Amino acid sequence: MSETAAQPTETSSARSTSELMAAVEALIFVADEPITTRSLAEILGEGRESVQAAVEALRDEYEERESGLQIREIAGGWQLATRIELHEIIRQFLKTKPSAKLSLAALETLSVIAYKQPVTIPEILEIRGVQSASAIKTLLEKRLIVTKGHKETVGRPMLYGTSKEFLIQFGLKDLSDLPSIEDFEDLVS
Amino acid sequence: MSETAAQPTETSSARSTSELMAAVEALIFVADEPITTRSLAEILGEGRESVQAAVEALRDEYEERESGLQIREIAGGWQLATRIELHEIIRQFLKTKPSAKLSLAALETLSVIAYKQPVTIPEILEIRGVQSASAIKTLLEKRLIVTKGHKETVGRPMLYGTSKEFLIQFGLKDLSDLPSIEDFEDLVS
Amino acid sequence: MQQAPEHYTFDFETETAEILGDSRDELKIRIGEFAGPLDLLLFLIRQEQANIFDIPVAKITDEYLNYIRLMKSLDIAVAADFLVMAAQLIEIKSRMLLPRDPAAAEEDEIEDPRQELIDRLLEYEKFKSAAQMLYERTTIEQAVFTRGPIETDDNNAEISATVFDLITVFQKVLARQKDEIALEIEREEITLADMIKNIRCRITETGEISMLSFFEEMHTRRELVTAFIAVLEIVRAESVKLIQKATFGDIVLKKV
Repeated sequence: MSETAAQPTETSSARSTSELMAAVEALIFVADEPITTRSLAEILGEGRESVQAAVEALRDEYEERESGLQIREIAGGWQLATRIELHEIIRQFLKTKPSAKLSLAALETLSVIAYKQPVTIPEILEIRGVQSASAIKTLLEKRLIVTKGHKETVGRPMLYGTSKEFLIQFGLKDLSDLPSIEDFEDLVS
Repeated sequence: MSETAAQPTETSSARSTSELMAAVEALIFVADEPITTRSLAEILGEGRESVQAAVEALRDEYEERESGLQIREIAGGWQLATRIELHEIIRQFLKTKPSAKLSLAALETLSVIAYKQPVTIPEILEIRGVQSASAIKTLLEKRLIVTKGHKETVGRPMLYGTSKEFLIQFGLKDLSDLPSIEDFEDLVS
Repeated sequence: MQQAPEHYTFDFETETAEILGDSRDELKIRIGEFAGPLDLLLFLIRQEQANIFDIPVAKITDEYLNYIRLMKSLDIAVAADFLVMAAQLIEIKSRMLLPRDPAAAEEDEIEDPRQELIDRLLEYEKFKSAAQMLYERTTIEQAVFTRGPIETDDNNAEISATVFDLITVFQKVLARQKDEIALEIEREEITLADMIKNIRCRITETGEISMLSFFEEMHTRRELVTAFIAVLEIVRAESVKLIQKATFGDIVLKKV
């Protein structure tokens, strides 16, 4: 996978692959949210392909040396984060508890929104069989969902969809990273 | 490259040197200030010597692979930071960092402008009850608002409205996409 | 995702229903906190170990109604949606009791009165499984940490705003503006009549009032003006006098 990076590739600029990897590593570290290949390429004035190759090589390098950190792809960007296996020691150090879990109602509402977006409140009601107003309020406050304009039907109801924060909090590269809803059918019957 | 890590050293505990290095790396990464060898040893339940050796091995490893980051000793503790040579790239990134992040004052002012546009500074003052000059400056700098000519009243005050950038950052097709207070009536009650 | 059979236990004594997944994490649900009527129905169907495609409507309806009665007896507010479902269940139950129309029997397929409900349950259950998947994902994500703050981060607490923040903040600004207007009205409520009454009481109590300290008690210009007019009014209409003992000295309001 990282062969592309190991070979001196078609870098338009003067940077060597290892220089590019170092620059990319520093930028991913400094950025306070996942940073896209595109942004990296723009800042560095490099081609997107070579940046992509550098990030992937970097990711593999972290993996190979069994670092306590990982470079991962999330919400359409790259992020430096701790390895999952180390969570106990880190939590002990930070003295943090896992943050409050979403209620069952909020999770259900979120799953309907994630799979049916953009979707209106009446449409969510139809699937869940119950009013979801307070769940929606919670999800909006937690920035997991956002409004997506109005639906051009009677009453112009508000449309809802998931946010970038949703991708981050649920560890998704993008929406296509979600398992297909039809996959859950097998579980049902 | 990582021969230092490969040799099994005098670890008192069950962790191998590479495991210790990974744990130390993750802890330095999440800590919000330089973390001392002593703290690291305490958290990990390891001897201070082996922790010191692990941190130093880690530091050398970062150095050898010419990482964009460095483990450095500062204020009696260890810290992960970007390498000095990369400061220009990082400065450039921080300058161009696009962001919809706003202080509460700026957000309040923006909300008044979004919903009351085109609007003058005295009118914003009247609604918010506080001076908004610095908030308006910030919003102009972030290109979230633009001037919309003068109001034809005494003093011909400047009119402000939201920009195209505002629509992009808030994910709106056009201004009619902005939710109205009625849109959230069900949620708020 | 591993499909673990969920074990439902429903203990009326402790008033809790628990769904125990195969994982260490468990979702505890207090009574009345089923995510909705469909969730409750699925729970009852599973409890009966009934086939979702062949729901024993009579039995399930009875249990459903029992559950709602229980909630009510425990003073738990029963959401309207639960009652709507109760009505639908009763309707399906009665339709199933109706003798078949012999004319309709000739047709290939007689519509099962339960079909619509079955479809809804199946559709709902997919999203319920998806919710479970999301729950597992977020649990995993909580084991991953990002870096601590570094120098280049902005120190001021800025929030990454959404449209929802925009409207919520706007609403707060409007509410604050309303509060301020209300406050102004409140200040005006110290009327001239009240002020005169106030002065009269004080004279009766103490015999005299120092004008200087009385005016100093006033918080706003409006109050001050009202107080001044009240004094003039009281002097004009009643048997009180304004006495100034020294030039530029304090003036005292005194009963004659």
